[in-house]
Amino acid sequence: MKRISVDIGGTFTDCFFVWDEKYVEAKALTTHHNLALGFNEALDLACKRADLDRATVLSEVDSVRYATTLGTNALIERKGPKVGAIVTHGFEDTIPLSRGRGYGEGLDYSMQQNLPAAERPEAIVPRTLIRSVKERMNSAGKVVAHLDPEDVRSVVRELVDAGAEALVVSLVNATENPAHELAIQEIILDEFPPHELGAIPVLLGHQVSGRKGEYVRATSTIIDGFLHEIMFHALSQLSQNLRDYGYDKPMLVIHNSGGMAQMNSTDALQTIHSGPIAGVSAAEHLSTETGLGHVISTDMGGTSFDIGLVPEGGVKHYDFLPTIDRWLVSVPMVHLDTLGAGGGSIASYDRIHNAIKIGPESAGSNPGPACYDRGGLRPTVTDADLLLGYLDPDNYANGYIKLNPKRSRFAIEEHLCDHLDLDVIDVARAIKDGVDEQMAIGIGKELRVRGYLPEDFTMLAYGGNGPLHACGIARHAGIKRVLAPPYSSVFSACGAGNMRQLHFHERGVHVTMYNATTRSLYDRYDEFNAVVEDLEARGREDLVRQGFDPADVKYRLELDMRYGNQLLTQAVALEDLTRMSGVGDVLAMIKTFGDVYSHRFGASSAAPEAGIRCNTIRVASYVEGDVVNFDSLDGGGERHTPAQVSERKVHFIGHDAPLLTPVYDHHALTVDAVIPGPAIVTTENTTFLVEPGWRLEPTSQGAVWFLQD
Amino acid sequence: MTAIDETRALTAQEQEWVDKFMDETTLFLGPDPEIMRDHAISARSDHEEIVLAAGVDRLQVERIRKRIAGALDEGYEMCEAQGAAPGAKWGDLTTAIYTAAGDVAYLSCHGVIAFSAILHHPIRYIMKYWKDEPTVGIHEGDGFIHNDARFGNIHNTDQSMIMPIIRDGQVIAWVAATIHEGENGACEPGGMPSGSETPFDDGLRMSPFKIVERGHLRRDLLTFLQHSVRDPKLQLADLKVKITAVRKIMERIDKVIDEVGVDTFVGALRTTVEDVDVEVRRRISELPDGTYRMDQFMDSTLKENILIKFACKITVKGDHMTIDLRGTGPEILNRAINSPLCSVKSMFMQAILAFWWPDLPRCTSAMSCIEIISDEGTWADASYDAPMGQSLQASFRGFSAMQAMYSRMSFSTPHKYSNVVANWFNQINTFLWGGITQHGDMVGNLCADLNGMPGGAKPFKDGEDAVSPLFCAMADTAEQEVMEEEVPFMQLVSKRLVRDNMGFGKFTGGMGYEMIVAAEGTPQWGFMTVTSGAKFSSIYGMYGGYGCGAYPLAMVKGTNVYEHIRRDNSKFDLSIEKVMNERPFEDGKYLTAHMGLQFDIAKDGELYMISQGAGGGYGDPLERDPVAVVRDAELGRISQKVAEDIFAVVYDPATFRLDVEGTTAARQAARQARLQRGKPFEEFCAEFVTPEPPAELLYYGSWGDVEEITATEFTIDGPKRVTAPLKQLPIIMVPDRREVKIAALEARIAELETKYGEDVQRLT
Amino acid sequence: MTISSPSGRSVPLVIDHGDYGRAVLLQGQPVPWREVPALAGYLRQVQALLDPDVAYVDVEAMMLGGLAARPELCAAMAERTRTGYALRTLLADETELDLVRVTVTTVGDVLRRRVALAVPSPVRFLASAHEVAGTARAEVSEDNADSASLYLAEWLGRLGGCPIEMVLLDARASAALAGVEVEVEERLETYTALTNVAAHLGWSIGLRTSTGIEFPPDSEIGQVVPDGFWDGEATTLDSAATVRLTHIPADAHPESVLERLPALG
Amino acid sequence: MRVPMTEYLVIDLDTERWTCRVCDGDMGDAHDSYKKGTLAYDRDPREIHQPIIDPTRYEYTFSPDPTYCRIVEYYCPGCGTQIETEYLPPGHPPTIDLLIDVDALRRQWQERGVDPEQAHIYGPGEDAQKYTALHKATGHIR
Repeated sequence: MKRISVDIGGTFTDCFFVWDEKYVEAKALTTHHNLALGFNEALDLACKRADLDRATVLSEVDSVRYATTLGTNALIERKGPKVGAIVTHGFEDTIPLSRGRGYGEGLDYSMQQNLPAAERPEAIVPRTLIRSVKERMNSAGKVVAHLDPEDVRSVVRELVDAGAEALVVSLVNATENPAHELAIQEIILDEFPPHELGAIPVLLGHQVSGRKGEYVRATSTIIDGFLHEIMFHALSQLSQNLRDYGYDKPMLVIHNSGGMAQMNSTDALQTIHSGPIAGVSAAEHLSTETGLGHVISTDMGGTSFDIGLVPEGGVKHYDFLPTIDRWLVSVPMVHLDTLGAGGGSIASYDRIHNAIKIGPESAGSNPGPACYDRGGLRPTVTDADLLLGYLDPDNYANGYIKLNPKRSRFAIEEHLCDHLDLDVIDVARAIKDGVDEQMAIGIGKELRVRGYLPEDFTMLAYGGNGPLHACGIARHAGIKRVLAPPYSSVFSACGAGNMRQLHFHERGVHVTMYNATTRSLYDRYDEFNAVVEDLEARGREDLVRQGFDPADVKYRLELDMRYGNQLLTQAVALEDLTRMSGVGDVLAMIKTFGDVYSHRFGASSAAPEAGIRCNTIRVASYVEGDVVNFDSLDGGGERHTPAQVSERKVHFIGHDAPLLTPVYDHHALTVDAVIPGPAIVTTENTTFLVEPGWRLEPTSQGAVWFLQD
Repeated sequence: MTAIDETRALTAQEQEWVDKFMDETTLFLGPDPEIMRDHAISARSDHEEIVLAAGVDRLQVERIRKRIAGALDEGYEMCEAQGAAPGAKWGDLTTAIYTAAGDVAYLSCHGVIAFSAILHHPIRYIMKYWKDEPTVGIHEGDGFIHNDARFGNIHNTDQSMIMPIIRDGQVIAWVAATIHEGENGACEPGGMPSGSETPFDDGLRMSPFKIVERGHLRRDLLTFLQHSVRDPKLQLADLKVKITAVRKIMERIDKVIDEVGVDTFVGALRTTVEDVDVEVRRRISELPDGTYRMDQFMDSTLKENILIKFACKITVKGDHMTIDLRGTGPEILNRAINSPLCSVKSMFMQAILAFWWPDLPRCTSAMSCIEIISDEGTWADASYDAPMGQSLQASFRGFSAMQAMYSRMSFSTPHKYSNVVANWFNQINTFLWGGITQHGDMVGNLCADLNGMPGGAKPFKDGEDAVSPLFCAMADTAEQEVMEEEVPFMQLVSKRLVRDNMGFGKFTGGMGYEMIVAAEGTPQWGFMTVTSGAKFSSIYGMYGGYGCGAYPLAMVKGTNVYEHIRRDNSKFDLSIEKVMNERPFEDGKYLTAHMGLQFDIAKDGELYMISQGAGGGYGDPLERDPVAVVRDAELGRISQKVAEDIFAVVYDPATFRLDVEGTTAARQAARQARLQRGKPFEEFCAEFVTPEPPAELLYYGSWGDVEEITATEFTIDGPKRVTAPLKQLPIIMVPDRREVKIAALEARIAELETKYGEDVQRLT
Repeated sequence: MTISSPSGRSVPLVIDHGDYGRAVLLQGQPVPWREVPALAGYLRQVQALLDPDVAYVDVEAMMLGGLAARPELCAAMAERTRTGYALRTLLADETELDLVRVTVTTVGDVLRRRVALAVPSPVRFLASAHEVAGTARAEVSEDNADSASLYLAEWLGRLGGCPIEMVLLDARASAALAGVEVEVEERLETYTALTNVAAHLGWSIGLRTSTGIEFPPDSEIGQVVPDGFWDGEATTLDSAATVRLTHIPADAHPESVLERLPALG
Repeated sequence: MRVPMTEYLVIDLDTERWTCRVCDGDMGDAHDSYKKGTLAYDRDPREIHQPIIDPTRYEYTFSPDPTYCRIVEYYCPGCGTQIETEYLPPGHPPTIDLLIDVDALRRQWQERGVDPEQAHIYGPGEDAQKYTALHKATGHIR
């Protein structure tokens, strides 16, 4: 297997490079004006490490995969075309008004609660670019009001005159019957040909999302339309660059659904967050390969803490209505919980309780923590870490940033010490411990609301600040094993190297599996199967278009089900069942749902007597492919303590006096080493903090265990 | 209840005899005024005294609090996800932890914070009456259920599950989950009947009682409850959800207690409560001393139009604040608009925690030190015998008084905790509905559009259009497609802002949208609306801005518009304005009414039309940026007439180009006109003020800032106006509106018969 | 970090044009620093005439020169007399920050050139702010200078995202510094907060002193072309320089300026 | 010292008078209701909240009913700025909505030691700061 996978983030472009048995990691700065430059730099570095040259590699490699967070940035910076929208009569203000939570989606909790400051985000589609047409379908897809072509023509003309550069058509109940959306598209193409209009892309709601929900579907379509151009442009730059150097296969793009596809089968919307999600995917693969069991993946960076959930046995956790930037959209996305806590989180004084509050404000990377010495005046978690002795001021972030402890001390003294009547180190300790506990609570809640217990999990810790806070978080969460995974500095890219080509198609349905009023079970099997077949056909088409043999395509059927009138719909994956042929199948589906539900909420909470419904049928169509091999994580054999490079006084939670703590460098991380805590290991990319009571055991491929004694 | 005429002091012995007799002969235990009229935190218990005297570690307390918050959120999320009640789905619920005495120490981050003002009442009741009662008692694993607002609740549709945390045989804390369940067996579906005329029409009235005994849910009581409501599935399912959620929370808290010990835990709860109390006093002392008053007038009993006052005066002196509700109209003993005082207080709390000090932790102490003066027997402080199905009518006005007055009280303060903001809209303009669905299910519920209340204008920005209910941040509104799949009616107009529907001002209040609904394909269906404000604006403006308009219910009955639309697509051009003024459906009957519509049967294709209200405007409309006015006109948000009449802005309606000079001149002229027509205040009052309300107006409340209450009593001789202190007013009931109408018609018939000399044989 | 040279000169040129522009282009009227459209028009003229490689925006003239129009801000700056308060208040003011932000962005858009932001050095800024506030200092200590650099760094950080090419800290003597005893000699290396923030945002940063201009090690090599150059004074151009900075005096002859300009190509 | 008490009114602590923030006109004794210094006008609510549906055919039209509801408008006698509005039943005595303890107010500000007009803000959040700065720059708000 020869494979390149990259993750282009806001700051770094990470590259994970597989050349038969050789696995290489490399990083370069992201070059925003032309992503290909950073890509090439990272690749060159990888090639150099593998003793190869770029041209050879690109002409021989079997695939190039690419994940990115850039779509999110484009959205935040509002870089995109003017989008116009055509909606159903009577729904003219559905998009601008959004849903009840619209003002607060994507904001931190305190802003969500602050009604006097409530303010919706600036609209992507201004009200001046929204028009309605007189048409209406009912919930069964029956026409209530017919579409009038004249009406359509005048509306399109108005939007074009008003400056629309892309058109979104999102009509009510179009998922049930797309006839009107298609008719509008046809009218636009017929009567406003490209030579007249220029190439105005037209996006239809029912093609972007198959779920019910006129607002979320319209928003999804709008974001897709808005990002279309910029994503297409960025991707084209990359693929052109690949072609220039001899790579003639299609470039693969990672999707936030946890799969990937060729560029021409990719909606812009599907690429959002694909970087971090590739990390969760890597965690999943690592767990399956090495038998880790239940895994919770954590990525602690400067401003946020991403939690991904990878339970044993392939149970998937998706968000079906995720929030992107400030918008609620309808696209199945691998679940990722993001807490606003990182190295840059600001610690402030809580006057009411005479205590310390950490976050949600962040110093971000600009100005950054006080110790970055860029004018940041407020104390952050990184400042506390520095003062406690965990960080080496001269060797932080591979020496890119020199830290200035004087600034940290000043910021903490100025903002916290007097109020709390504590000295700087006590405050720093409280900050470090506080943020660890906050994240542990986040992990615990994340797991428990899904029916899991933290103590059954292995925590994966990556991201710039992950290995530093790992022991503290684990201790508070009750987790006993922490793994800094293999290739952790490019972990998302590594995940991208494992993904399968996969497409989701889904349709909102009204299937009453069990009707509590009439006490009857669902029996319209043909109707159900027809929907499944249609969804499978669409997935097959996607994959065949990308050159796969239909015979290699596999399908997984998933249903979103619920009891009675619950808000919650639980996604249930049916492992072997793909069709319904009798009452036995219906009962099997009900049982699978019941098992999943009872696991999550406890057996006594299931309420089948209130009726059982299925709201969405979803089919994942995929093909299997080669994967990266992870070495076993069992160290085995005799371990010994390596030689330290220095020592210094370090403050730990639960120890009043500083401990003289050995400091190691990356040479110490050999597979036969064991480093007892307290200890600090500083490598090029991160700092491992081994707290007292823990030990560190490196294994192969750069993975490192934190184990509780 | 019992009372003794104390003419002579009893001896201790006599008192004991009397007490014993009374105790043995109590018919039943009603709400305890001592508990119900007190919203202050309890005094420290001995245990708390000892723990706090030993000192607390602030940082440890903070850690405990974080973990409690995590546990409560976990429980909250479970209720939201699993709850079957529609209220649960938009977050109309809460989970909370209480001190042993029942003070809320911490409420879940999300959900309805008003609950923090009232949930201590039922716990105090349980502690006072059931703890030592041999037939009841409090044991580990017990759970109490409660919904009756007269024992402390926002309204009867909310149901709580309350469980004790016990260590060494002592109750050391409580955990509860409360959900807005909706259906509760009241005379109309949905739990908030506007048609209730006696307390018995209000549905289930559960005083706190034990339904979970040592871990087991009692089937006998559960069955009784299920039989008492329309939706037994809901009653069962959500009871299970609440029990599961509370137990989950308790598991987490048990762990905390095991780690830190009972004393530290108890100390942490009490510290939290006291910290907030201290902070609230400090914040009050930042406000300028003085008195502030805001009177509101409601125009409806939800059956007929009247005018009833909600009086509110706030006095600030140092760190002390007093809220005085005297002057408020009397309770109307056969209408649903009355509210118990605790429910009004809960909306005070909502204003305090959501609009005054959104950063303040949610606990009982947030309002504890504020003194509230009110006489029992008003519609905002209703007595035991008053129906309260639509208590929100009074309590939401309590909210508005507090919200608007704080923006005024805090205007000058240099340190602000929230933005100055004009009135939020305060009515739940939505459709309640019920009947048989296309799937054959019997349902009753409402459109989540009530969550689209428009926001008030800020001093620097227009208010947000239809944004959030005043009672709950982040409450969701539904997707129509999802609704239509479940229920047999369509929103033919779902969300379209109504032109000119805003609080005008320098910055305008948020706008509201119209909704047009019609049933389709159902054997039986009906709609209800439950709001006031069709004749008198519900909310007012701030500093020269205007309030909202008045909102009618419009209907087209007797025709199936679906048939018209299917035949002719051009008929699918619906707005309240067009439909009512142009009357495009020839065979239809066009009606308007106030928005207190009791359950009304809707045939297929009959139109029901309402509009959301608007947020209050801020500042003089003549100061509004003319560019903004023209932009609003171009977007169709305002008409040209409003642009000219209200804002004095001149523009070319074809090009929407602002006429700068014309506008300057128009504004100059408008100011001159004001100086011309305005009268010096004393002179104005001499002309405007009358000694009593207009004769025809059914008015209830003080007329001006006086102690006496004016009311209209319906006597055997017809309506009679009375003015007296509240205690001396007669019982106020209003006659059945149909009888009133029949009487009027009969009188008219008699008049005509006389006029035309017709000789009518009554007996044939 | 290399400064781009859109004019095509081999070494990019930064021109402090305020005095000359006022005399030659504005008929003696002051440069309209606080009126964005007018300023953009003026800078366009400067560009047409002199074609500097970056647009020179003088923050000192813009902010301190315009404070007469902001009496309430001046009053706020004067509310406390402790050293640094005036500057801190000035730099915390949103309106002023917005003005700079809008100016830089607009200028960048209109001229399609990035901006050289001329900012008083911390000590000079500190002293000027006190002078404007009327709370003049008698002395400035090392700590005062350090704090001032922090405020300034935070302020510059908030301009992140603006099309800024370089920041020129002006540490030359000024009227505001007359009679003030300054304990420290201003050196770029002591202003780590400032150099860090510039490095983070990808800007060049230089400290202009009475003797020349200092950039951080391993970055630009700056040469100040003296005023006399424009009147024909012989000047040696430093071939090692990677950026040149010059001030054109008000009394320079336009003909002579145009004649001398190509010599800097 | 002048304390902004509403959008349009300050209390001048030196003179103890209500003063218009727009024209600096005198509005009466700060110990009393500011309304006494205003011009007032009884406005038919239908002129402000204009009917959306035909008032000749329907009783409920989106306009308040003038027999239930009047809008009292209060103007500054100096500049004609509408400083308050009040929704009242016809004939109901205007509310005394604001009575300030002037001495306490003075003490409060003396303790704060800052100029109330300088210190005044509309809210704590970024939104308030951002928009206020923007509007102040154009002179749209005070």
